[in-house]
Amino acid sequence: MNPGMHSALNSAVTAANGGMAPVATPWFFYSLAALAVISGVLVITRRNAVHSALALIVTLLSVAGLYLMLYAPFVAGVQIIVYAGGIMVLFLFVIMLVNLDRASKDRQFNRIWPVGLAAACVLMALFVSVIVKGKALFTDRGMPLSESSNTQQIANALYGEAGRMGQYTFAFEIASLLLLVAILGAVIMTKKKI
Amino acid sequence: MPNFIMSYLRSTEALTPGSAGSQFWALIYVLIIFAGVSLAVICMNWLERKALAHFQVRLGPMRVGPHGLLQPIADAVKLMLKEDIIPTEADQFVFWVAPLIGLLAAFTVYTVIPFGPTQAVSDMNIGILFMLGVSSLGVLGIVVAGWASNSHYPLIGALRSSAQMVSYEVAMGLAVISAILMTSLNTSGTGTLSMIGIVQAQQQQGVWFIFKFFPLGFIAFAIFAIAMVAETNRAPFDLAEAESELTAGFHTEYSGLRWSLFMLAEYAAMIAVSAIAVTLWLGGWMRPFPNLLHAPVWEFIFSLCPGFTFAGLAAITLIGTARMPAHSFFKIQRIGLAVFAVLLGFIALLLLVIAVAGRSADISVAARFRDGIDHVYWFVLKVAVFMYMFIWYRATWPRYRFDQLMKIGWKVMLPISLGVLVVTAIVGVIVK
Amino acid sequence: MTEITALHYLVVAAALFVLGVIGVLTRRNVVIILMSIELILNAVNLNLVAFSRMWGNLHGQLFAIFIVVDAAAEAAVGLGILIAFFRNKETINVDEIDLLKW
Amino acid sequence: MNDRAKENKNDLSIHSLSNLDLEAPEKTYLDSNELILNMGPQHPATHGVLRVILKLDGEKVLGTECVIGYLHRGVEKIAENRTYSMFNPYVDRMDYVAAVSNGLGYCEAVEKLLNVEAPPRAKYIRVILTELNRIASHQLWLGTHALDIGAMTPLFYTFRDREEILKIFEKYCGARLTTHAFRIGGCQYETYAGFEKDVKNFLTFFAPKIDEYEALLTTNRIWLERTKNVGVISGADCIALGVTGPVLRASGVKWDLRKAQPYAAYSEFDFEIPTGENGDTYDRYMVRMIEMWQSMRIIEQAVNGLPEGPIMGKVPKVIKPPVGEIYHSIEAPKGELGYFIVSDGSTQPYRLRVRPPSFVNLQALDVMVRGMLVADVVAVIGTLDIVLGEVDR
Repeated sequence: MNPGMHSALNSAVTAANGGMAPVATPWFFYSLAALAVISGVLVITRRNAVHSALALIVTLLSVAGLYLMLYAPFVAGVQIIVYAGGIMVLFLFVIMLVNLDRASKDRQFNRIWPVGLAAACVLMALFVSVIVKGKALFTDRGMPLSESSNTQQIANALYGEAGRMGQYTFAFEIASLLLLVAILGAVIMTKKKI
Repeated sequence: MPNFIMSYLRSTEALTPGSAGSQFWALIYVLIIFAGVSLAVICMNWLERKALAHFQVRLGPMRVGPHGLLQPIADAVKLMLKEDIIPTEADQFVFWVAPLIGLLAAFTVYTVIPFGPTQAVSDMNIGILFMLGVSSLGVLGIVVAGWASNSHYPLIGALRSSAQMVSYEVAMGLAVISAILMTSLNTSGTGTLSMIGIVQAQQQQGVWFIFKFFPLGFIAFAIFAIAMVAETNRAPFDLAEAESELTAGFHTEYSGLRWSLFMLAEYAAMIAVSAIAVTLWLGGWMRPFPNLLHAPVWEFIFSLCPGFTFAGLAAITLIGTARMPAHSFFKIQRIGLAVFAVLLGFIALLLLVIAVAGRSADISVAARFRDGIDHVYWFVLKVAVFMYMFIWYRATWPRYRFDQLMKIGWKVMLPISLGVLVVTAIVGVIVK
Repeated sequence: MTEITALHYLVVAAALFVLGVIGVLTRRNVVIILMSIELILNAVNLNLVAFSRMWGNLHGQLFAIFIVVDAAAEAAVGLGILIAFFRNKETINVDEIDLLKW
Repeated sequence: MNDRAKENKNDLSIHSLSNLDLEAPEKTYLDSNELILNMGPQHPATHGVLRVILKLDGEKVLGTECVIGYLHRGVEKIAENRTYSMFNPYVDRMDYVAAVSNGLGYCEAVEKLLNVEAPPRAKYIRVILTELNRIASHQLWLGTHALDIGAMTPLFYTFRDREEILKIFEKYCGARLTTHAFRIGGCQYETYAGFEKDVKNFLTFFAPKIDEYEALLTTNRIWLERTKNVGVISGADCIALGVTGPVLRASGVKWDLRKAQPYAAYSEFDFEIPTGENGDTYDRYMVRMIEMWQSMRIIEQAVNGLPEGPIMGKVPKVIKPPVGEIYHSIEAPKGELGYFIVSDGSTQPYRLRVRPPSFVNLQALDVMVRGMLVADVVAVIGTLDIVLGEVDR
């Protein structure tokens, strides 16, 4: 360890706290967005549920990349751990449990699919009109977020800081209750004999 | 030289290339790490076979090169040339893509592993979260491989290993959180998730987290050390590829290059989780006692360690050369081993020269270079200890049964890690 | 190339949302419908995080985290119901799940 | 065999070979998602070419079916076409890891039929070699059993030490594995110079090695968890199934033919018969480990008291036993090894039937593994200590 280490360390800490130029470029955004949308299309069109799940994983990871571009690294990390690492494994597990070759040979779309598609098209028209008409609304309004203290800020909002309750502490506890109920529900639902 | 190369080198701030925004150097680091990890996997392969053989009173590979030194290369060539069989009933695309998922997950985590304060691709703000998340993606590769093989043994292996990895991730994550909690025990009260920040926190607090609040840090470390063996599907938790039960588990149907990708991913994941353990509890790149023995003379003595390590290896190799049987059959092997010894000796000499040169001029390039070598050396040394432990476990212990494994994961490790987390928090508040 | 603003993210999110809605409304396989719901939730999350960036505060990101929690709960319960259902009816097609009892 | 198989005798498909209700997997169903898993004949843990059809619920074993015969060579039929002496080497090929025991059983059976007796020195040599062979067989069992449960290292340790025994065999009769050490009426070879010293050296060499094995396994937590209460079988069940050997003794039945019906020179030695209590895999492991110690005790006594004298009894040049039948059984390492010989007065047996311990013990597999997990099947196959050469003959 060199003697200059401590000073170098302090400077590293200060540099990390200050803002720094993002490496991401528009090109990065477009490729991630394209990946997300294309694999989103694959999710809803594949015959085989495992292929759909793999496509969904790609979507989730590219959305995580988009979060990183939006200076939300913690949300990106949560997205990778909870979605890609947790929920998708659960999905794959269930697909294997109910693995029916029949399901992939069956008719894939329900009988009222034209109605559903039409409804979705109406929804899309709504979105398009909102985006086209309200273009001017969606420009940056506030201070740019600091990427490096993102986790601390989220922690402060969730758990409170300096002895005060955070704005979201109560919601956080309710969320834990929700998870508990979900765990119980899932166990009761799947267990053959309790 | 162009500015985009030199600006990073000239910058006085100690930053990783990713944090400094130098894409060129980030890419160089990525390549170096990729090559280094591949080389480490090759070395690990050789070491595992030799060490396991010596545990088991046999010699291990002896024919390909002196003491089987070239065996991993021969194996790699064999595996690449081998026919790559895809079963007819398999899901072709998924079968093809599964090893790549595992490999991708195993190698992506290396972007945030700090081999030194600046020797990392990037210092991510969510480093440890990113590492846990990405390494947990490896399970997808295994599940999907087992499913795509469309065969019973791989399917059972895949289900076993996914259940195992998901359950041990919980205990692992809680152990990691208790280490992260320790990073916040400073004056400002803010912790960090950044891998480099965690090591620096240990530096500031003057103690490796394994010794912090003894035995709390040690228990958390032990839980992580157990969970990481389960996480990488190694003995005694190698149920996913339990040879005597499931022939080869999830990769039963794989062969050739694709199989070797699984092996590469497994070993890369082993190194990665060991690196997490080293970073979180064993002071990362720090040498022993940086705050007690910080006199320049100690600096110098410790900076000689890498050189002397290589010198020792060279000496062992020379002894091996001398002890080769005097038969003409061994002539080529003897020459090869001698060349290897000379190579090691040359590296040792180079490292010693750098160490000595770094001493005389404090802020020179040599000093920077010497520090870099020191950091990487101590980090790799600590990781190597873990790698050896992996081999040792494999030689010593029988395999757990699936229900026992689950019982340990959920009923023993999880409560203990939760308890350690709570007690660490309480002690942290009291101490503060 | 132009700079990426919140609008760009909204377009991506809208596309993902519509894809999810199409999946929910047209597919028969319950597993894929659940995945489509995840797509919808992701689109919403992307919107929230984009707005969080736009306004320069963290509320959007916090909401996104809560939605991830919700998605986890939804997936667990949804897949639990699916397994319970599959055990009884041996089908995972929604249009065969049209009785309120079995 | 079920009805379908009876209709079509040539149908060798999985359905015809099995008593299990194999129709079930046709309707995959979560409550009864039975999975038929074919373990073997090419499987690392089936000790040869055993095929076990497992009916699984997830990983839980609902039933098993052993398919044997992949190594069938018709040993019993061959016996009908060979003279008594000519058939002697064939028995070595049955339980090839305990060839000496096989030879001993056969020679003693024919001797009984001929009504001759081997001289005392021959009997002592037989005891020494048989007990050495018992140790070798138990070593091989330990190595493979531990390997099945996932401990690699004991395999290499046991093979290293087994080598010493095989060296003694090689020096004695020129063969290491299929020794053909004994002849009808005694032994063909006198002991070589230094035989006693070699055997004594082996005893002193081997005692610490057993401790080495035990240090790796006996108190190992994982080993205990993997073997305690795994593959439990009661003494009554053992007797009902005809299970013998260490498996029977581990279930608490003190039955060893060396004590119950002493043959060779066993009545002259002092040794204990270890028994277990629970009849689980761990007890069988302990019983075999103690048996190795007891074998060493017997060998020590036999070597120290090796009498002088001839090694061959009075046997006619052409062996033509009188008309009659005989059943003679010995305690082979794996259990009761019996030979039933019917003589029609000619030079060849009219009928020869072997009661192989492995074959009978294998029947206990289903009883032991029902309700256990797949990993336990592997452990139980290991603990039964079967040799497929003997099961299939």
